[in-house]
Amino acid sequence: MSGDTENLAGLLLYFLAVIGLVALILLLSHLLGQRRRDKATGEPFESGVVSVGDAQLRFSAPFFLVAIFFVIFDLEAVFLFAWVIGFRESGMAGFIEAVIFIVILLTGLAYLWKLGALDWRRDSRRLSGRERRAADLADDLAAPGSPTPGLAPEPPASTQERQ
Amino acid sequence: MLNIPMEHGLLLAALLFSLGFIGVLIRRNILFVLMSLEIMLNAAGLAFVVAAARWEQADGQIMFLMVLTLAAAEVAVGLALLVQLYRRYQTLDMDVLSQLRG
Amino acid sequence: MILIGLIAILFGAGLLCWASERYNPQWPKWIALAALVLSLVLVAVLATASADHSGAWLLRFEAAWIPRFGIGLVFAIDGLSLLLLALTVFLGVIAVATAWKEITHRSGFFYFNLLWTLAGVVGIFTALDLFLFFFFWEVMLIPMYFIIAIWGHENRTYAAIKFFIFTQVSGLLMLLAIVVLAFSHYHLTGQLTFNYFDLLQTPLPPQLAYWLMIGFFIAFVVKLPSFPFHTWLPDAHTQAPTAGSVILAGVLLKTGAYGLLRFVLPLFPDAAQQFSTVAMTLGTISVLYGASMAFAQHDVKRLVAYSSISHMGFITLAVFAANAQAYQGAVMTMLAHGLSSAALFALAGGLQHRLHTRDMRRMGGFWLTSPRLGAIALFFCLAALGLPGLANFIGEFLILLGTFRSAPTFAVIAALGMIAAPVYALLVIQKVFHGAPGGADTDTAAAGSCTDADRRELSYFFALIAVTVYLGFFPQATFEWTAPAVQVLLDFSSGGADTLVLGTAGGGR
Amino acid sequence: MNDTWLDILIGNGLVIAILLVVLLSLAAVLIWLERRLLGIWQDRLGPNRVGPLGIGQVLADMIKIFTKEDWIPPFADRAVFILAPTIVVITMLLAFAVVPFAPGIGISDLNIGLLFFLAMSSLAAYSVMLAGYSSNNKYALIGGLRAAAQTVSYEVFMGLALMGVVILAGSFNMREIVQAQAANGWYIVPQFFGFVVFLIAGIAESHRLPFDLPEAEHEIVAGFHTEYSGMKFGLFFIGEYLGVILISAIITTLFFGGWLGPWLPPLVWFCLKTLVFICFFVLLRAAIPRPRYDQLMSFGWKVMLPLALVNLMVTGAVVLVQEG
Amino acid sequence: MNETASNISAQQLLALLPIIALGAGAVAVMLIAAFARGHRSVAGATAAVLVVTLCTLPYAAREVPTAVTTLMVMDNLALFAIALLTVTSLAIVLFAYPYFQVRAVQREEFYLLLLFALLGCLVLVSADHFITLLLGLELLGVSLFCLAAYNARDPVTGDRSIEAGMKYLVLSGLASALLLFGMALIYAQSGQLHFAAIRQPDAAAGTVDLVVFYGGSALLLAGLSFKLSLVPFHLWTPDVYQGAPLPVSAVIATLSKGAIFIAFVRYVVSSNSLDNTQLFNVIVIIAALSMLVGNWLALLQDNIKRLLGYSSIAHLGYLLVAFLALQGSNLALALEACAVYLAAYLATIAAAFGVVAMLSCDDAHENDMLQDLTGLFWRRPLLTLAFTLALLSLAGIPLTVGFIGKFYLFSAGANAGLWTLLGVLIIGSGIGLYYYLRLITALFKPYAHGTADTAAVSLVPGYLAMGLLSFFLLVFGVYPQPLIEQAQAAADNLQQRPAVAFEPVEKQRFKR
Repeated sequence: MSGDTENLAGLLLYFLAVIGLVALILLLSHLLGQRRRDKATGEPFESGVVSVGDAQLRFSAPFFLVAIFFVIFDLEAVFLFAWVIGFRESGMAGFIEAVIFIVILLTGLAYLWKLGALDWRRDSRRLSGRERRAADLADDLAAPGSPTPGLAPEPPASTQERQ
Repeated sequence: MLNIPMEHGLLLAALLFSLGFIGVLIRRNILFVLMSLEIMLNAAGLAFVVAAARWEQADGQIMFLMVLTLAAAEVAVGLALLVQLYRRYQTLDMDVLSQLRG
Repeated sequence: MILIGLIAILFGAGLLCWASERYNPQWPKWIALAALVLSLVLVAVLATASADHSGAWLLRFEAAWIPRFGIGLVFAIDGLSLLLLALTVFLGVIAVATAWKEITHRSGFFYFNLLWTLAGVVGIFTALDLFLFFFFWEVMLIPMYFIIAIWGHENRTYAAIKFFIFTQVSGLLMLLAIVVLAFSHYHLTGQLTFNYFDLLQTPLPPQLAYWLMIGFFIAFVVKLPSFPFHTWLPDAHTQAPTAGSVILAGVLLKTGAYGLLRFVLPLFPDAAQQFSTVAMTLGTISVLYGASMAFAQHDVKRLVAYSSISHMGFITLAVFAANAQAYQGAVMTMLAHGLSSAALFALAGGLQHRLHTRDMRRMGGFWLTSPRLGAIALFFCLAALGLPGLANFIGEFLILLGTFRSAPTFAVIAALGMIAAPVYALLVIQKVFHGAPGGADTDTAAAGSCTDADRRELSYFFALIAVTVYLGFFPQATFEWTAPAVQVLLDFSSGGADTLVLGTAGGGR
Repeated sequence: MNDTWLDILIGNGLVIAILLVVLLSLAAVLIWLERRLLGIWQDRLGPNRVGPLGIGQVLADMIKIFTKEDWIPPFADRAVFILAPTIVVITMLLAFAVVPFAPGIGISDLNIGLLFFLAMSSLAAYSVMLAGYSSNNKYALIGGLRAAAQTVSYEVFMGLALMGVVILAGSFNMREIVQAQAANGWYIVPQFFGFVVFLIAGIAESHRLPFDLPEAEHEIVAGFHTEYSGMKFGLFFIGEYLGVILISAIITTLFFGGWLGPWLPPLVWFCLKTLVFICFFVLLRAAIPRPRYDQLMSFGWKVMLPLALVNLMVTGAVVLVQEG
Repeated sequence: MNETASNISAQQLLALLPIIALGAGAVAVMLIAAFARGHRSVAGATAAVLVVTLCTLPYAAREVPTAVTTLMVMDNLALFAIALLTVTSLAIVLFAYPYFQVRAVQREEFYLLLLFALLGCLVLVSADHFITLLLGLELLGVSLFCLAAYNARDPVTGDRSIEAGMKYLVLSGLASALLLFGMALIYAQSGQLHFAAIRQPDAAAGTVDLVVFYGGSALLLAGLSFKLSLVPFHLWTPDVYQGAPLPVSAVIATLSKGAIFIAFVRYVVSSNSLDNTQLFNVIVIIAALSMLVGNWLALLQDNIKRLLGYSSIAHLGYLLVAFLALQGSNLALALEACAVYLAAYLATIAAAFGVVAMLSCDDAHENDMLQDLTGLFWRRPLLTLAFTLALLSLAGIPLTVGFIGKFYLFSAGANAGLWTLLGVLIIGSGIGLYYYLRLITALFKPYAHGTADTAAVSLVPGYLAMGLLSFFLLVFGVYPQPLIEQAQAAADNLQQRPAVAFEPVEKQRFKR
């Protein structure tokens, strides 16, 4: 009990100290920093080119896919964490169950891999027709709305990320 | 653990749950509806953890893991649909979901 | 076994009709006719085989069907069933005859439906397991629905759906009653059964019996139909094709009357007794209401339909009068009304076929162009209004006689209906066959082109006439058939003191 | 009761103060150290003008960065813009709370220490994400997204890679893990693959070269901190170096026996081992070129993740067999 | 719990065989979808997996009843439901094949998701614990809202599909949240997650706050009612049914309803929840409302999918009649009624959706409006007959299995004395008749164009499914004894539930 409390209290104290420190650093720099107002100060930096359009880009599909994969696989990890800490208690049965669990996950990963959902760069010259279909599918899974008749045409999916 | 009475925990969970519920009902933006849903689910998870603490069992915590998983799965699919929806209608307002009626 | 054969023939022939249409559209009607004639022969065989009237039940067949609920394939017939079977099959032949030329469109499916309806009715008249009975009760609905909905007239969908819903909902009430009856029996005796013969002995609490009786009563009275539940009938009859009307009026209505006699009275004698005033009131209202509504119709078929309601009112009256004369009268009325209304509908169908209208205001003077039809119409109108010497008279007279003995007031009021009958019956003759061609509306050009009855029509009308006359002059044969059944009924009703049974052979039982 | 709280305050306060000062100084010194080491390895001098061996450069940098304009772009989301760089520093510093520097020396002895570390390091993803988002600049957004995607991808198996250690030690508690190594030997031997995966994940987590794609100058200027300047930029910088120190410390703790070692005091052993890994990180920067972004991501999902899972299964099997 | 969890015997594994087979099969199909992609191969593999699952049933049947840890129980009820759901899925796979053949969406994943949904169902029907209940529910639910949005990329039906998916997602999530919070409250009061351990609380014991406990039960009920789309929690149903692709509507109407209902039954029977009068009365009201409102709203529909959706609401209301009879001495009959009615309902509604799906195989449009059916009999007699049979079965007319189901409802209801509900049932059936007949009438109307439809693809698998279902409808309608025997076995088994080793509330301090 007291050990717990002590640990938590120490943590709390540390937390407060860290926040205070960071705040102090920011405050110091705010006080010490110079103030200037030049013609181009208020413009976004785009390598010296005059900024065009909105900065709220439509981001490319794989980012979204990664987000989903993260959510899914991180939860998988959570279950494995639970197994790992009880590893000795759960014994052989637990191990077998975990192996089944992992194998299913690996199968899922293989499925995604094969479908091209894990590929960020797609070189269509390298793909056979069948692979390309699979790749398109992966795109569909994540980035809906590619050309659909009757709807506004898509801007080409952010090319600068696929260089 | 610091001993907090279960009722307080449940009350907090109920409060969160109601907040989420109200959010689901009155929000027009689908993103916020999904977020409200998450709040509800997590409130349920909190209630489980609180209850598990009362009975000093791990069952409630296992349940919480399941709730987390569920929430993650929901949010994954929900966001996918959300993106679809946005590409189609350029808005996230609930009212675009009103083509089906009869 | 022969009963199952009867049903199987009709079901099988129905499927055959449907299947054969692909090869030749003429085949279905021949198949249907052959099947019905075969059935008629079977019924005749049945009748001769058991002509000695020994015992109430002439034939009985039992086999397990759904043992879980004690449901069996229980078929049995007594004299009452046999007569109704004969009527059914006979009118089936007539229906095929009326449809012979009228139905050209999708005839295979039509005869399929016709035969299945008849099979269902045969099932109703022979099934003595309550579940099985209900099964057939519903089975006949669907094909009848199709007959009305596909081959009917202008407003057929509405009429068909109305017919179906009325019958089905009331049927569900009956199903509920059946189930409750069976489970009450189960709780009282520990044996779960739907067998009619077992259930007869259920000692029900009076309150429960009363409610169950109501459940059965409503289902049968809707089918009959009696006053508050009658509204489907004019629509259904009017919109149905001729053969459909013939079957509806001649056979289907009788299933309601049969149900009252077979189930309501024996299963719940005391409750029925208790309920008799209400029932007889409804019957009397039906008699008068049907007659007066018939008088107000312009549509021939509607008129006949309302007259049916009136006649069926007599049957309700008779069933709850609870004495031998009334029962015998009821059976006779069932037969007679089956024949005469079938004939009248066939006539109306014939007229519509020729004139493409059923509106009496647009008819008139047909006696000139088609005297034979006129004569036939006159005959059946007279039969319907109860001319002595014809079957209807015997039936209604006995009913009034019987009713008078147990409930004079109702008898007196209902007798007024017999006075009203000539008015509407003769109105038909007058409006359609007499007067100027074209009636009140002069735009009908149909009268001139109207042809008289052809050989086909004449043959089936003569058959109907013959049977009507036979029953009118020799009712005793009928009474002898029904006597054992009537005796059974009287045994059940508490008013069994009156044991005067018209009939000799069964009387001594 | 009062006594207890006071004790805690004093006892912890001292450790906390020392730790914070050391860490921040170390981060600052690392900037100099890295440049010197890079210089040496690349056969050039590096910073050598200010003070002996150029060590004064640290101070000069600090003065410079503190006196820079504390500029917040007018088009930025102000609150988030300020918040973003603090997150990375705070989370990295907090993660040190569970590091067992030596017996009796450490902020907190949590029984979920490892999980706490993982939680803190994933929270750091918010920092780059929010920085990219709030800057309202195209480069920043792309950089932020890349950083977030990279962090979360490597996050997944970073935790999994450590689970082999947990199986062996049977605890999430860092101290217990170190003590278990005292009995069974360093886990670098049985958990070599876990170590490799964790090392790579650690580099990716802290966006160090060669995995610094989020801020790859040649493509997207400076990525998520394109619009940052002054001390807020400095915070990102500190955060990155704190990350390097943290990962090194964790590697030391989990795979190399933490404070264990003969002759020298435990704390010294710990610091030495950690320093070796810090130097290793710098060496990596000098030695390995930067991959393409898609290579980075594919590598994570297709190689590292299965490897981590297989490692886990094999570890489990071996442990089960060994223990009967 | 660890102790019991780690001791899974061979007997338990054998009992779980159907679930294991299906799970392994689903993974295999996933691999096929990845490595040997193709509509035919994936659909074929899916069908094979379903058949294999069916084949494992006899082996599992030898081991019943078996409690597999405290989480699941395999008894005859579970096996009955598994057989039912698997056969239904098989039919759906068969008629989904031509449906997707003509559509420009990726097809393979449908089968995959279907298998996962079915796996969820299988877990549900054998769930004996809140954790498995949740697991099954969510495996099912997540698959379903992916499925509902399955046509999202289809240019024709995409809008509808995505809307359906989104709505289903939100409302299913809401339902799950309610359910979970309810479970949490029950757990907070009882300390138990195992169904049989959650008996009605003893107020005298003092540890239980009854308000919280019944609040939890009510939330649980509300959540399940959402999932079963019972009035007043039905609002999502018609939209989702209409918007989802036809085979998916069929999945929602059959698999999800059936499995959740069985799970609900098991929970209620195990925990004796119906002994509580208030709860009982609330369910009575829900049942009555579902029957009336479902049927009434179905009257107004011109879209067949919506109509069937409302109809399914009404049918679930009917089912609740049998459900409410699950008390005391009526238990056996009521369970039987549940099983039989469920079987009838599943086969029937699957057949109905199947016909509409097969009508929608000529182009990407779904021919789901009433006018699309006009005069169908003269164009596609066989399909029309199957549809008519299905509609008659829905209406509960003899010669179809629907009638047997209705008869069972009457028996169970009458035996338990639920007179009011039976009255409502009759009224509801009466209203229901109207729209079924309206459909049937439309089917048989004379058709002006008089030409046969041309499906763009082979409908053979679809006809196979229709044949299978029609056979079921007709044969069990005329000779229901085999079905009844299975249902009886299912009912018997649940009554004599195997003794499960669940600990009473035990102060096992967990490791921190």
